[in-house]
Amino acid sequence: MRYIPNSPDERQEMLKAVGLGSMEELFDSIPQDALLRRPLNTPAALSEIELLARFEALAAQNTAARRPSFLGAGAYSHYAPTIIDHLISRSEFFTAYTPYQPEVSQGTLQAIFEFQTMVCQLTGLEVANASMYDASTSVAEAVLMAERVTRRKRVLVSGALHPEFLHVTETYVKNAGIDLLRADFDQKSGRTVLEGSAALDQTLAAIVVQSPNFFGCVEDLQRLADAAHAVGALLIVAVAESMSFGLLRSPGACGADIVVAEGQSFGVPLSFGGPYVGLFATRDKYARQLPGRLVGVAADREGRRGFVLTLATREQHIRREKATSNICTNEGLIALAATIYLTTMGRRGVQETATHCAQKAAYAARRISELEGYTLPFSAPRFNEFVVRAPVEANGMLRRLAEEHNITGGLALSRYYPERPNDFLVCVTETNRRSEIDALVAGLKEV
Amino acid sequence: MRYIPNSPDERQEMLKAVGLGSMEELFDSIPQDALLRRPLNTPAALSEIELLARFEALAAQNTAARRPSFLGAGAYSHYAPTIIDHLISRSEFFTAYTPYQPEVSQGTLQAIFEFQTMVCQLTGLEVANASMYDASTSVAEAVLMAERVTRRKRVLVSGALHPEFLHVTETYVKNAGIDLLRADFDQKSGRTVLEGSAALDQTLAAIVVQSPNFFGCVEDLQRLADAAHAVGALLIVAVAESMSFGLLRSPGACGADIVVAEGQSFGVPLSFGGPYVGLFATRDKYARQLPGRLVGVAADREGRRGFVLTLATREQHIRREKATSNICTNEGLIALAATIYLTTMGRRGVQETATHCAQKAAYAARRISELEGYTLPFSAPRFNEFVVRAPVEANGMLRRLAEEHNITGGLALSRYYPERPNDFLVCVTETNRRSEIDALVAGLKEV
Amino acid sequence: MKSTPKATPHVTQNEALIFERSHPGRRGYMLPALDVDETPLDELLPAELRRDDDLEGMPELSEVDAVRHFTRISTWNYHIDLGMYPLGSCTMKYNSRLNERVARIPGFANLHPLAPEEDAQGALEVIYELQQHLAEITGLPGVSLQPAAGAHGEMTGIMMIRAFLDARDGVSEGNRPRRKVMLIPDSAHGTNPASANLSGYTVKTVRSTPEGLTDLDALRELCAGGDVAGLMLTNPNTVGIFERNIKEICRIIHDAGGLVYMDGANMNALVGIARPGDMGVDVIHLNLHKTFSTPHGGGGPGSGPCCCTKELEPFLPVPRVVREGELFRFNYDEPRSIGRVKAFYGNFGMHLRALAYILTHGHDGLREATEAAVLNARYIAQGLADTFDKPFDSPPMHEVVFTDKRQSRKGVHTLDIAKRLIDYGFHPMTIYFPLIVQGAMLIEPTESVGRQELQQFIDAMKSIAREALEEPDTVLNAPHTTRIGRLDEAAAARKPVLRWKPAAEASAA
Amino acid sequence: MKSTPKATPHVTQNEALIFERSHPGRRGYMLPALDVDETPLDELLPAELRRDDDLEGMPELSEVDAVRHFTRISTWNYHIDLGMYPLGSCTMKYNSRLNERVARIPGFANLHPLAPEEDAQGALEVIYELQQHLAEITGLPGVSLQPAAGAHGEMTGIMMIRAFLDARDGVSEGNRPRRKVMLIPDSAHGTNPASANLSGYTVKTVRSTPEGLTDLDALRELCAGGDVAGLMLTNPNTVGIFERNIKEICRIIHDAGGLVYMDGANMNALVGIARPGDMGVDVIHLNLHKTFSTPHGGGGPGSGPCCCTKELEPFLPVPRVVREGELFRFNYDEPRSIGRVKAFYGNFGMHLRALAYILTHGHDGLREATEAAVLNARYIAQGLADTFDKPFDSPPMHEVVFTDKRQSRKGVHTLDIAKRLIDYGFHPMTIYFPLIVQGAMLIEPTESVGRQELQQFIDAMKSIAREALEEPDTVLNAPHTTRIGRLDEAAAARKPVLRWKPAAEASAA
Ligand SMILES: Cc1ncc(COP(=O)(O)O)c(C=O)c1O
Ligand SMILES: Cc1ncc(COP(=O)(O)O)c(C=O)c1O
Repeated sequence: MRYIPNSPDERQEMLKAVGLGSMEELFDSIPQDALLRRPLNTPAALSEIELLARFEALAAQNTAARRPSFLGAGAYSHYAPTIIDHLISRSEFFTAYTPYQPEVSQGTLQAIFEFQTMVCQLTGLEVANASMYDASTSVAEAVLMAERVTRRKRVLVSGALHPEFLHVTETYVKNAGIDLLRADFDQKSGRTVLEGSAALDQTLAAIVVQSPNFFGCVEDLQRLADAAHAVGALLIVAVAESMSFGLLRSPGACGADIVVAEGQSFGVPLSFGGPYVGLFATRDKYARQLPGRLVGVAADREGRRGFVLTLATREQHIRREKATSNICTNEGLIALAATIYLTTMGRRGVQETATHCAQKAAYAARRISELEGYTLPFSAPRFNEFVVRAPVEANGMLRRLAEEHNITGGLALSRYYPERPNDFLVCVTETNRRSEIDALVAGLKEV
Repeated sequence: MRYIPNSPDERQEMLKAVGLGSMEELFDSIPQDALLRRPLNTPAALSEIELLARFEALAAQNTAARRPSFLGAGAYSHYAPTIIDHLISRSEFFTAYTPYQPEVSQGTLQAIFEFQTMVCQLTGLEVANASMYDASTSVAEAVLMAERVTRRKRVLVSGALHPEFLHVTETYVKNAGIDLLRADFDQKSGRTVLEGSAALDQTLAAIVVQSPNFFGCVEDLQRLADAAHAVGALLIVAVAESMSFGLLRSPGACGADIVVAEGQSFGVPLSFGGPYVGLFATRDKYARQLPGRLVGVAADREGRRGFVLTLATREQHIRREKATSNICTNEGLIALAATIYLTTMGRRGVQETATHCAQKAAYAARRISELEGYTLPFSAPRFNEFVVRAPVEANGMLRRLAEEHNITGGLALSRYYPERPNDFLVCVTETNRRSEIDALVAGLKEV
Repeated sequence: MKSTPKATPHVTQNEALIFERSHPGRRGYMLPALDVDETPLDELLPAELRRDDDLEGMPELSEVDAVRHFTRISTWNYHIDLGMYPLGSCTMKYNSRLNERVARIPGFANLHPLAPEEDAQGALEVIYELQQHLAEITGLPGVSLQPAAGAHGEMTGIMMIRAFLDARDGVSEGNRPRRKVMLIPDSAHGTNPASANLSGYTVKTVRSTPEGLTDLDALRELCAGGDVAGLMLTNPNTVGIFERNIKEICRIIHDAGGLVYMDGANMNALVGIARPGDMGVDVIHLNLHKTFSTPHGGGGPGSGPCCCTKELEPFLPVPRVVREGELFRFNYDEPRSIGRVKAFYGNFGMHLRALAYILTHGHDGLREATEAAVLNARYIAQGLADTFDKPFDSPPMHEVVFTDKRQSRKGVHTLDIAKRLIDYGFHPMTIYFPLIVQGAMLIEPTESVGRQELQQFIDAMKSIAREALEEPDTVLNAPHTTRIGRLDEAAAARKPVLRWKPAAEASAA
Repeated sequence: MKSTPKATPHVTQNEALIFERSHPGRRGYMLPALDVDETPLDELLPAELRRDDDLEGMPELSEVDAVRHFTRISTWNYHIDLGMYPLGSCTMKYNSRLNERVARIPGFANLHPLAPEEDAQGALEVIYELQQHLAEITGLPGVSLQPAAGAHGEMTGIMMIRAFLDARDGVSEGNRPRRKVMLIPDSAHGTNPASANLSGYTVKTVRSTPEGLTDLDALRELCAGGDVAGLMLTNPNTVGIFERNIKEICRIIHDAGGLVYMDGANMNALVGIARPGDMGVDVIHLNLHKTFSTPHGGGGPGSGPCCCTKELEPFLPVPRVVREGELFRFNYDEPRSIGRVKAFYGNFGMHLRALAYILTHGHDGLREATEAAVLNARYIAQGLADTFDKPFDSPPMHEVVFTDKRQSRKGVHTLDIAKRLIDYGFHPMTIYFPLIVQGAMLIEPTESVGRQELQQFIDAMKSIAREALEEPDTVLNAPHTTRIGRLDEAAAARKPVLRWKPAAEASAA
């Protein structure tokens, strides 16, 4: 096998050196009746030429990857500057382990410290961790954290939270004795409504809301924060489309206590759903309740600045079952990609990109709403996603759009909301050229 | 401009710091009437998104790049292990300059030293330089070198030398007072014939022959070497398809005095003809007549081994017009790619690949020769290229093959030999699957 | 300050934070001109919903600044391509470039997770095929690729056990499990108890024998209570020894009504040799980022698939990828499933790499890699046996644990030895894990190291042992060859600085 | 041997030659199984034509070995991404990753040079468009992209001059040129005389004035002989000063019946500001690997296009890329062409990168880069003026020359200063070039360096000047921070070892 340095002969010599007569003897401690006495039934080895041909053929079947697309809903097609992939492909970064040995891991550590800082800047909060698996698991961890902070067991979740974030949270908290209560969304505005919710009382640990929410509507976070704080609960804000940080008032500035977000928007390929990266930030006073890793400043004996993993006493390898979370391996390289994205685009580029997204989405929304039979059911301000109500069943309509016009027009909401057969969610980013939007509009008119 | 670090404001401050009032003043030493007083008439700046779209669109027009192909004739489609591009893309290698400062260039220097060694091993010669532009210019430089070594002015060139190598050599020597004489090739065997050549006398500097020659025929180098040496001339052997080194007796072992070769076969992309890399080797006794750079072993004060550019007194920056060549920038990174190729494939892989090429070519030749109306005009042993004589005019036939069967079937020899309208050159490598060869055969039958 | 020959203002060795490098007005990006009719900003979004801090503090830099910054700091990392990275339990094997290339094929990289199934058949086939191979390798037919890392897989697996037991036994009041106890050996990785806790289990510790194995008597005793939901076992365990009583262990747990979870972090010692499913294990997670060489990326991404018995299969997370004739599709209709553990379908980019690993190795190569890894560990075990204290006699599998017992008499501890190893050009081994071994040095060479470098490692360790005797200060003050020396981690934790702040703010704080 | 804190057996700092790392039986490749009927070897090729040395000595290694080897040695290089690389004349500017990506698009990378023209239209358009832009930038309408580097472009240009003059004036007996003399300033790069020589010209040197400019009187005198074929001029010249008499110079040469060749290595000081064609230059080469940032690759590949006047255009190498309506094609039918200078069409991969550079910058950006480059050089010139001897008063363009005059009094020379700069994290400047300046230090920052790093460079140089006074040994023994110290180049040249040999052979030799 070409990845194994020692040749068969060398291995024989080494076997002899350790006093063994055969490879089988290496496994003498495994009871005979536990050994697999046949070759694995997996394919024979492929050469590079064959392997690439195989995967190219598989990739070619992913026809959706080659079409103009207006899919969002938690995964966004943004432009990634070329240098990101070049830099994360430096083996110094991608083949290193978690930086347990700071003297030989300063590159990773400094980059994570920069990542933590940028997450604070974007979210408007004070402290951020060194990454979570993704937004969905971050929401779940935020709920668990709210329970640790408040020692309360009831959590009110917006009905306009991404359905998959909700499902994941349900799984996580099922056995933790936490009750998830549902807050409705307003059928006109598309925003979460708390008014009259029986859940708003002193036993509430947190309110969880997404903004822009699953329907693309920007929530009134200030009002939600006030409502939460009024009963001593935390406000957890989830952000699926992190590019919105470039234009929208930060959740921290609106009073959020925990902000979680999906970092995929920042230069990370769609890659059929992962790997992405969860951003997780909170207020300083809750720092010791954070799940996951933290990098902090340290000094060596000569006073030189360096960075280390710190506050490890929260973590599983020290606190074991009492840890703030079980997370160990997180999404380091993706966090690095996001850090490079945010560096390259920078203060101006993130804002400009966000504005382009919003402008293009506004244009698309306007053009679609002018079409006979199409309406936009929700009135709240939006960033770059919006729901469209078609005159026909959306699923079949989108299929025809794909087949006849070679456009993926959006996501039929019936996937998650069977009661909304004609609605679909459209997302527009800076990568959608006007000609694509116009083609979408023309296609919608025809199908 | 996003590649320029200093912001416009910083530049203004710097201008002030150096005592200037405007950018224009930087160019005060240029006479007014020599200044360009308008913007350049080149396009406005493109963003990454736009630039990539532009080049992708251009690339899409290169339809030949997406077809199974049997083109060779100086550029070969071999498999390049993935690690090559990864390693040469390390900025440590590709953004470094010529290693003038050895203390901070040992990576480049050691790799070139390894390259020189491998070129010696492949060619069977004693010393090799640190790369030439390509094979064609290497042939020309070899002829100039033969003149320096022998102080003779007449050179006999095989008629089966790659025509473009010949044209380049003609250009180079035109003003150097060297006469190029032509040796015919045998119409039956396809090999170079010297018998009866009036040129073979004591005024001859060198014989230049290619093997496998332009028609794919393996030359009898030993005989040619004897003939050259008998009159005190050098034998210069050019190798266009370096993969043949893996199977054919080395030119050095056959008596060649200078071997030049095209290194493109060793993991270098076709890239429409360049950059490639010229290999250039000779006997120790001629080392000081070599054109180009040489890397040698050196030691520091503590006796540690290092590598340096050496024998620089041959070179233009010291010897100026008396230098062995004017070459300065060569093909360092491509030489590195070849070195990594030869390391990864290694002793066994180069031989195995060469054998696969020869076997597949033999299969293709046999299958084609069995076709009604197709013949193989040359009888000499071959490596992986061979001439086919079609029953019809080759150019039009190949065009139809491309359009109707989506195969580039080879090179019509009429491009260089108008007197051979029906002949075309077919090249087969390890990357041509049997199914492609069979499709070629089927296509030839039909068109 | 006295100028030393080693110039301290070395620019590439003192790269500042990206924020400190920022200058207003620099830019590293360009967008295409906006090609739609512009909506006035206030119409787009009311001012009170818009950011008003202008993202102050975010970097402003040119592309060149960015490239130099990250390139420079990258050179301060050790990495697999540089040399041996013998972190025990972490399985730092070669990360193939071919796999990286596969993951970047546009047809995968540009594929949206919510694309219609019929337009993403290639991706679904990748998931399906990888599931098949992992089932064959583990001997456990039910597979989900959804978990994002090992700990996530553990959580998933334990939730499945919980769901299974709840379904079988019912639940106590307040959704408490009938069987409250999850048994975990004292040698286990910290993620194990943390994951068990997430499912509402109480952790009880199983002690190890002096041989380094699970104590069967202790196990039986703990099981006698009748409230055991299961056991989380690592095998080979975290000291690198195969639990040779594995079948008996499984029997004890099963007889007590519990299920056996295996932490598959060390599966690289077994691939092609033995299968957990054949030993009685009910559910396992694999670390694709260990056994199947997907890169660690300085702390992720990982991927932690769960494999389980037929019996547990209905409890796997949804959606599951199934095959119907020639078509692949997602199946959400699994009423007993624990639900989703992650949006979409897991870290698909890692699935691609792991599948490429399996196909590149072939069945022979997979076994060959296991053999080579174990042989390498054995070679080190033997090479260092005379020099360092080896707490367990049994020959190790893929990793071997030593201690600092002999060296600590001279005041040189595991930490010092690890730091000194850096000066010899090696990444340190895992230290102080597992917790049951005092001063543990857990060494896992993997199959990706040749004999010569193994020998250099052994020689380096011996040389350090000699230094510990003859010139302990050299070891105690190591490393000497890095940009910075040992950092004061205690001080860092006492007064944590977890983010950069502008100079003014920072000094005010 | 005494063990020093800095462990000498550091494995990544002592990587052996690849041949020394080789072990029989290791392999780093796999080919697909041969899928055709095998021909017996002897039928394929008679034994006497086959290799019989089994390629002995060639490496046998695994893929991991190869990756580690080249990764390790790579870390011993300085490179642009690490920091400032102020090699004068070499124009080490940022090499955009975007351009690398463009060059790797499969439709370009997999395109065979002999593909039918109609199936390679995209590539032809790239060549055509780049020709157009280079013509506009230089003000010289005839362009060939065939030359592979600067020196190759020089040779091409001089051959064109020769062909033009031969056509105009006829040739002397034995194909000798009627006009024998090529004038070259004493400050010129060594490639200039070497290239002139290749065309059969005799080189006569034009001396420079104390101001650093071409001496017009000397020029007139040399021209008076009547045998001048032309002048090869670098402008800005190699001391970084614009030849402000350029028009007069061209007039003198033209009046004498000769042509003016411009070495365009320093064209990065003029792009968007002034055009050689507007000054009277007849033919120029450009270094795409300098002015247009195609990477140097540790010594190439480069690309050295030739641009010329309408008059000289018929003499350009064939084939030329021309446009006919919507189609691009190669034109071979240029009877007065000097012929081919390279197989195929030049270093096409570099053409792609250069075109990407031009399109990414846009016309504004091209000018901006020129301004920024000149400003940076001016900033250094000013910053170091008090510390180092500056032999010419004129404000420099894109690069500035200093000398070691002041430091050499203390025994510290240019070489020492250059080596010491390494310890400060910078690549040394170009040293001892041009030859006319004793102890020359030619500094070219390019536009790719920010103010802060420029200042650090200035500070480092000042610090070294201080060290030269106060602790000269520190400078004389520099560098102190590299793997190896200064190498004995004289000894290396006396007994050259130019290839590795197996130990047995090497010791026998
Ligand atoms: C034995 C063991 N179990 C579990 C884990 C956790 O895996 P992950 O880091 O992928 O969450 C690790 C990894 O460090 C481990 O070594
Ligand atoms: C002034 C000058 N002329 C000519 C050249 C030669 O160019 P190349 O190295 O591309 O052949 C150089 C490059 O070193 C140069 O600096």
